[in-house]
Amino acid sequence: MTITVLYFASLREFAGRPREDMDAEGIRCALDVWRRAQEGRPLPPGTLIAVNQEYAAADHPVREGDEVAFFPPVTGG
Amino acid sequence: MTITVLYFASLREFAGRPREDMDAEGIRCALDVWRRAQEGRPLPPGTLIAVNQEYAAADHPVREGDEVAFFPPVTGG
Amino acid sequence: MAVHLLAEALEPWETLIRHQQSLAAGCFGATAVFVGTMRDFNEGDDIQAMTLEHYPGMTERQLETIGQEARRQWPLEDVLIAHRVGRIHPGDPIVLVAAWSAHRQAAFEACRFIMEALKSRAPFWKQERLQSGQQRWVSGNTPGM
Amino acid sequence: MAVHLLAEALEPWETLIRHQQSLAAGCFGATAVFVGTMRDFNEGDDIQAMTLEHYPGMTERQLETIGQEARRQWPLEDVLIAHRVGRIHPGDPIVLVAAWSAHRQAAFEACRFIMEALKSRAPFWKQERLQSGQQRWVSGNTPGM
Repeated sequence: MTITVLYFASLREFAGRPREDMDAEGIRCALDVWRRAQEGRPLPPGTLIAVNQEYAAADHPVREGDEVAFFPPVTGG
Repeated sequence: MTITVLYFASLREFAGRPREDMDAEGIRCALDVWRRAQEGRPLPPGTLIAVNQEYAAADHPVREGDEVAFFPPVTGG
Repeated sequence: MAVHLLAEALEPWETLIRHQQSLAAGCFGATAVFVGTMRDFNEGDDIQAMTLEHYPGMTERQLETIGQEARRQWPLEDVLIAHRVGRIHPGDPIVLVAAWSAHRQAAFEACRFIMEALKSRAPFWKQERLQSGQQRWVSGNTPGM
Repeated sequence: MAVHLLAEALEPWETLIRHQQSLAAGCFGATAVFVGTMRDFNEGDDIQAMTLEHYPGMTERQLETIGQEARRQWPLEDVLIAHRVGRIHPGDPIVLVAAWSAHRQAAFEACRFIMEALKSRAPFWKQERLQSGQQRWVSGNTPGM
């Protein structure tokens, strides 16, 4: 089992890809996911995080099978 | 020239008529109109007054040619 | 700005669509609309029908004034007010208020302002006919704010 | 309650009429509606087109949650939320929110609450294409309250 990582809007452009799968080994929280996927690049200010499609803080626990998404402030409506 | 007096809704029922014409002689304000037309019966509490289709106080001046209306609180919308 | 008093059925959405076609698309970002509809109950009683009385001349002037006040207070592209008069039945639309603006805050606030001003100042009176056949004047509005 | 995400044209008034037909006439006295429409200008620039991106799954869940929150907070007969996704052009409707209640205060407040919550929490992102051909992400919403 792996972790699914999603990027939306300007974060997708920042990441250079819309999604990726990641081995859950050594991952404890959402910020760990970002750091490994983005090789240590800092989270752009204002980035929102969702774990399994619910808003979550950077230290929200993440385990295998989870879906973790990173995206900029929302601008719908 | 006379004064036109109008009554609406429950005030029309109270007055027993929808409208009447009144000689302007001796009339100074809206309350004078009511008193003469209604032969001294007191204004029902909450009665609204309009002179020439604008809201007015009981002591608003009235002269010949004016239209004076009496009606209860409004309940539209 | 348009103000309509209707002795015939008010079709709020058709009226709205027709009016909106006169506006340049792309100029407004926000449309706020309120429609008031006759309910089949009031103060615990079943209502059969209602008669909406108004003061011809003054009612139109008050609605115009209220619309102009809203346009002075908020940056609006347009305002539409339509109100029924005469005999109506449960489910019939009574009032339509629409405000168009570039921004939602102005549209929302203007629409609500117009409704509250209309309720407190526009000379309309409702007489209800109960299921029992009894008739009564509606004595006041429920608070809206 | 209904939530729609539409990749095709949103026809707000038709959607509203169709939905309202499912409600019992006479049960609601107040309908408050907001429609957001794409403008042809933003931050001083002429806009040619816009792409609305969303997060499939999470967006629907957020809209459902917002609608349920409104229903817990106000006595509502029903709620309707519809939002476009994909490519749109100036004048195209983006969002429709409608709230039905026995009383206007609940309808007005719920409609506005839903719009503000949607703007701040529902995962949608707008990318504008300017007349110059340049593309840019819209960076934030104008305040609505």
